[in-house]
Amino acid sequence: MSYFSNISSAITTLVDGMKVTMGYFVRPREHVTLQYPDEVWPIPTRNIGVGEIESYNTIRSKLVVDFEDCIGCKACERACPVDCIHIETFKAGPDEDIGTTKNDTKIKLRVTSFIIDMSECMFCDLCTPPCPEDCIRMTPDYQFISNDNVKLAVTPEERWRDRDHLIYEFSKVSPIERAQRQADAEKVAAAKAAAMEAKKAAAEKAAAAKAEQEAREAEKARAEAATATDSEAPPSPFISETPVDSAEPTPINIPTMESAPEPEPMDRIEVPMETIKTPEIPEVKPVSTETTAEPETSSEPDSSSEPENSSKGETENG
Amino acid sequence: MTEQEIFEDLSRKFGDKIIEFMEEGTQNPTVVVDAGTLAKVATYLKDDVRFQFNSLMNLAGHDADGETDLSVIYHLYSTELKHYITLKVFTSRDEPKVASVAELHKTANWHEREAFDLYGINFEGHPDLKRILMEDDWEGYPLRKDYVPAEFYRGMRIEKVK
Amino acid sequence: MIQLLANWILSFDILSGMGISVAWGLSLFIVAALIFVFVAANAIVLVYIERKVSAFMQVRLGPMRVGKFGTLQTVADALKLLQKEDIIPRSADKVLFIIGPWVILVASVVTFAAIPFSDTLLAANMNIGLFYIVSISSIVVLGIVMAGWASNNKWSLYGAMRSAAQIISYEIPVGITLIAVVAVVGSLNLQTIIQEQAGTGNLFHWIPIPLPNWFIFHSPFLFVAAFVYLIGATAEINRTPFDIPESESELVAGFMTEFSGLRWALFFLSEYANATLVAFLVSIVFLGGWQSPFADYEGTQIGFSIITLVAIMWTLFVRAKTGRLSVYPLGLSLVITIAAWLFPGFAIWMASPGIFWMLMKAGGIIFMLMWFRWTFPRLRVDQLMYVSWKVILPLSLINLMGVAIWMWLTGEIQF
Amino acid sequence: MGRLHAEEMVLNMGPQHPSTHGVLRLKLTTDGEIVSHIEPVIGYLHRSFEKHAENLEYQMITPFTGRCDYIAAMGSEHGYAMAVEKMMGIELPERVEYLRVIFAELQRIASHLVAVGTFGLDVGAITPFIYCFRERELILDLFEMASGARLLYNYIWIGGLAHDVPPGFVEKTYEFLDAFDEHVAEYNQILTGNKIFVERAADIGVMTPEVAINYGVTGPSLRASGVNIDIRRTEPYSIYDRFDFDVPLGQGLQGTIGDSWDRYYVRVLEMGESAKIIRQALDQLPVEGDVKSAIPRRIRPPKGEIYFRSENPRGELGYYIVSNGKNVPVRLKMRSPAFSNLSVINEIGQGWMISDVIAILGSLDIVLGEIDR
Repeated sequence: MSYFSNISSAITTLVDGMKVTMGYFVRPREHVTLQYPDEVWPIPTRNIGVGEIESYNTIRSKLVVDFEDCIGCKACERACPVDCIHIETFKAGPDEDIGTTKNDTKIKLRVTSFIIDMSECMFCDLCTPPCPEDCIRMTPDYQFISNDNVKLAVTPEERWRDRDHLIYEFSKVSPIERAQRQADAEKVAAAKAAAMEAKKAAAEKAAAAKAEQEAREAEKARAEAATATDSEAPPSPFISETPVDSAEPTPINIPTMESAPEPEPMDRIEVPMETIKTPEIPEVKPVSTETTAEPETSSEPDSSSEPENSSKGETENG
Repeated sequence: MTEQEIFEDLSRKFGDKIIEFMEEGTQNPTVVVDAGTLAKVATYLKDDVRFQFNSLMNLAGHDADGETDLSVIYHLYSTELKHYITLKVFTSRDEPKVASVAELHKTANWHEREAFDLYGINFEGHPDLKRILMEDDWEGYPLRKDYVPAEFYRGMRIEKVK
Repeated sequence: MIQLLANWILSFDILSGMGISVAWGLSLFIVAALIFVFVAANAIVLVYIERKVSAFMQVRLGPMRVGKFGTLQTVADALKLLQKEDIIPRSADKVLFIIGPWVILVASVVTFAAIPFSDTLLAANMNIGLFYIVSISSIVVLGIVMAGWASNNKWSLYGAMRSAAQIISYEIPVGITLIAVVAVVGSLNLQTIIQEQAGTGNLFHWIPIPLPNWFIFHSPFLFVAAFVYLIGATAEINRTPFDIPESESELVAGFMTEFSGLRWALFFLSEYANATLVAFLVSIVFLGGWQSPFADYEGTQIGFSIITLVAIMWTLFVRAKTGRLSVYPLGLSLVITIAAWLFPGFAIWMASPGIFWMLMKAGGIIFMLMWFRWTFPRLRVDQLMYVSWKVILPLSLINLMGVAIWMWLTGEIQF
Repeated sequence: MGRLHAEEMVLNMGPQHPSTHGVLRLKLTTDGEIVSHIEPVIGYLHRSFEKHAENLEYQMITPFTGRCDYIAAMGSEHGYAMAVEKMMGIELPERVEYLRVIFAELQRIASHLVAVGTFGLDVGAITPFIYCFRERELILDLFEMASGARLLYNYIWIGGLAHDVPPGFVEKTYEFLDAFDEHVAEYNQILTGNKIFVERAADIGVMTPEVAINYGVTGPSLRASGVNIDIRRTEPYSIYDRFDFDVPLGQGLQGTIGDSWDRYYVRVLEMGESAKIIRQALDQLPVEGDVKSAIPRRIRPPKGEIYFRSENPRGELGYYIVSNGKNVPVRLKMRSPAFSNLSVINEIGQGWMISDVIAILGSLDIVLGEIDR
């Protein structure tokens, strides 16, 4: 008997199912397909209560910075869980006026490089709330389409070629000025080191190391006081490269900067690798705030990283 | 049954193999058990009609600082009596050995493999103790605090952990 | 048709010198080429239709990019497939791997030789047409087993084995169901079977509803037999819900797993050729083939009026209830009805037999197959066997006996 | 003549296979169509979440939790946030609690829709899958409206929410719920009652309550075996004690209690219960309240440890967190439900056919992201 009830239930339930599909078949098209380039998804509006910026009420997509308002506090860099923001700042000279933000905050640091690597960004939106100037934000631009003929990575040297168009440099500082500031910072650092050496030689004591340590710490504290605009900010690991204004401040060579060519627009600026490379970090901070701008991940594969890469390639092949 | 009562009962039964009762600094009151006795304790807790801890919710390896002993934490739950107990065992870093409860709680099979995989803790009596998440020929135990990843794995460069 | 073509070729002065055998061979070749072109074009059209049907059933749009409404999509796909690299796995059995798809394709294309598209349009008017089709189409399983075995892939082997078991199991009920029809006609000639179904008669002989004299309305047994045949044939051509040999979610792609490019396209071609064959066979055997459903032009007018009335009522009813029914089918039937009333010539054309009706009926059956495919889950292999041996086979045997008794009751045969 | 001997064949299902729901590999030992042993091989999607978590500050871990169970990111975030909040003793504003429950339950519906749809897909029914995804898109629209993201939200933060919901959210949710019930009836019509589907799912892979508990199976798969354990009910966290909802249990309507069909149907019923909870939460949702007011400035849980479990769509999602008082956890273990749920596959899948193993796997509703972490 269950044999026949099975057959009858099979027929009825199957017909039931066929009714549903036929219902959809003859229904006026309430389709769900989106003809993407012709139609686009209506971007939902949402007000998250940050500032008056109209474009903010959007979905979370491409991360941009209003660079004019950036004070170089690196709060976003520290907040980023995947380290996709790389900022390089130099302390402005005493008579240098970089300008003010829209909130009338005086900018004290010259941001020579502000790189957002959208190929690493995971769109978590954790970097935007800490920004004291509301200048880093996520825009609704979700189409990361490059019109350039993007080459695919075929060799280790070209490993990062294919995502070049996803690395955005926001700083409009010209490479010449950047190199200049780098050189100045190095000069200061060298002078400092020389002073240290001299000091050390003068001291000629076993406690020399201790003294150096103390000096370093003192510098760091001072630098921190100067750089830290956010009271919450832990000391930045970039202190060592910041020109420390101790007894003899080295003014930035402004004339050189003026004679520099017009800064390029917001495209990638071809910068020699040496300038982007971060000096060694003096001490290890809580790991999350570690922001080593890894040359091979964050920047173009140029001459300086080539030997390393090629050797790597050999190792891989071998 | 409260955790305190369970601890007292266990102490009566197993004597000094039950090392201590931790209530401070944890949201789940924990009984620290000797590593060798753990399987017996777990069996007792499961079979005794007053406890009936038939469900092992979680099994986690733990390395506090990279120097002191490794530990394994067992979160037990009774689906019948709806009460909890947390067991903890310590085992030496150089030769981590804990008795397996994989036969008792089948779910522990994979969890112990995971703890072995990530902490290198040997679960004695485990039917099939091998790596589960990492590759079979991976070197080192990644979740140990003193773990330093190798430079290469089969010719592939290992990205440094941030 | 080959004879006609040969005579036609010889009727030209220039060609008349070639002799009857050469003309015969030439026309044979032309007909074969025509059938192959039909099969290939048919596959391309059907794939497009299937994609659209499935899309509409799944609240999607389907292909929309290539050509207007994506009409050229399948052409583009076919071109892409032809260009693809021809991969033969290193450890495959090369000979069988190459032969397999062709065996399947040939077996499914050759059957079309016996299909009468209209009263004149058929390649070979065989007196054993039905038998020929059934026997040739079962060669397909040989190709499938070849392909599955040659791939040297466990999934392919599973697919081939399942397919062999399935096709052989379903041959039996399908054959017996067809015998029931043959018992009514007394001939295996497909043209004879179709001609038997001309005219109008009562539903099931006694119920006074005027319907065409098709075998599906011949008796309750043949009515059931039509569905039994449809189910069995669905299984025989490996379509959902009986697509276990290539069941995508289980066996990756079954016996087709290792095939790519042109060889894979051959499988695809033969799959749709088989579906079309089944549709033709159902319409020939049960739905009167190229016969028109309407007896004369008045019949056309009245028939379409009734259909339109029903469509209007149904559409109004459903729209009132849910507000979700397209009005396009209603509009189409309305237009045809008005045309049938206004232009008697149109009505007469509708009432006359021809290839149009054959294709319409086959199209309806193919739509049915698509409808099945996009609604049902897949059976398990043992359940498939259960359906075959325990449900379909007894049913087809009962049908065979029932038809015999029915014919005795209605006086079609006397002892 | 050598003797013709038969032997068992080892079949590698995966890591690339249409029905393993990701990069799972099953080593099937088969005797013809019958599977005599199943050995799951996992780890292909291992992204060292736990190692990452030991190096990230607490608030930075939230987006990673969502990436573990990417089908139900809100659930993972909710569980993690609650665990840290419990460690820190944070009291949440009412509005936050209600919104969290709404989002968690919406996520449960979305996740079950995927489960139901893909289960249909596994047994060969393609169309219901598309219908389910159509529904899910509507839920994702709601999520996008609130958080700005469709899949990985980072919306439930420790101590609150990333943003308040935009105006119109409540109305849109009601709209969705009204349409939803009708669509569930449609799924039942096309799939649940379908004879072929019932034949494929009922009586297949029966999991007894003892086996389920012993293997640590949780969530709908456990409840399908008739064990009435739903952490929302047995141990109400957040504000689940304020809502009136049923815990659907497997009843063996088409076969045995604890078969694949039950596991499927419990999910279908649970969607309705979740809709019920959302309705109640929306009715009671406080209008006023700052969703960010309780977010701590520094997230440094006191020294100690916690095991906190919550009811994810797939089952019991536990977080074992050890803190030493700093802003980075010492240890964070995610007890992912699908990890334990998958481990039972050999026990219940042995002796069935290959097709059934796929059905059983589909009925367990695994997400490889959280199995491998």
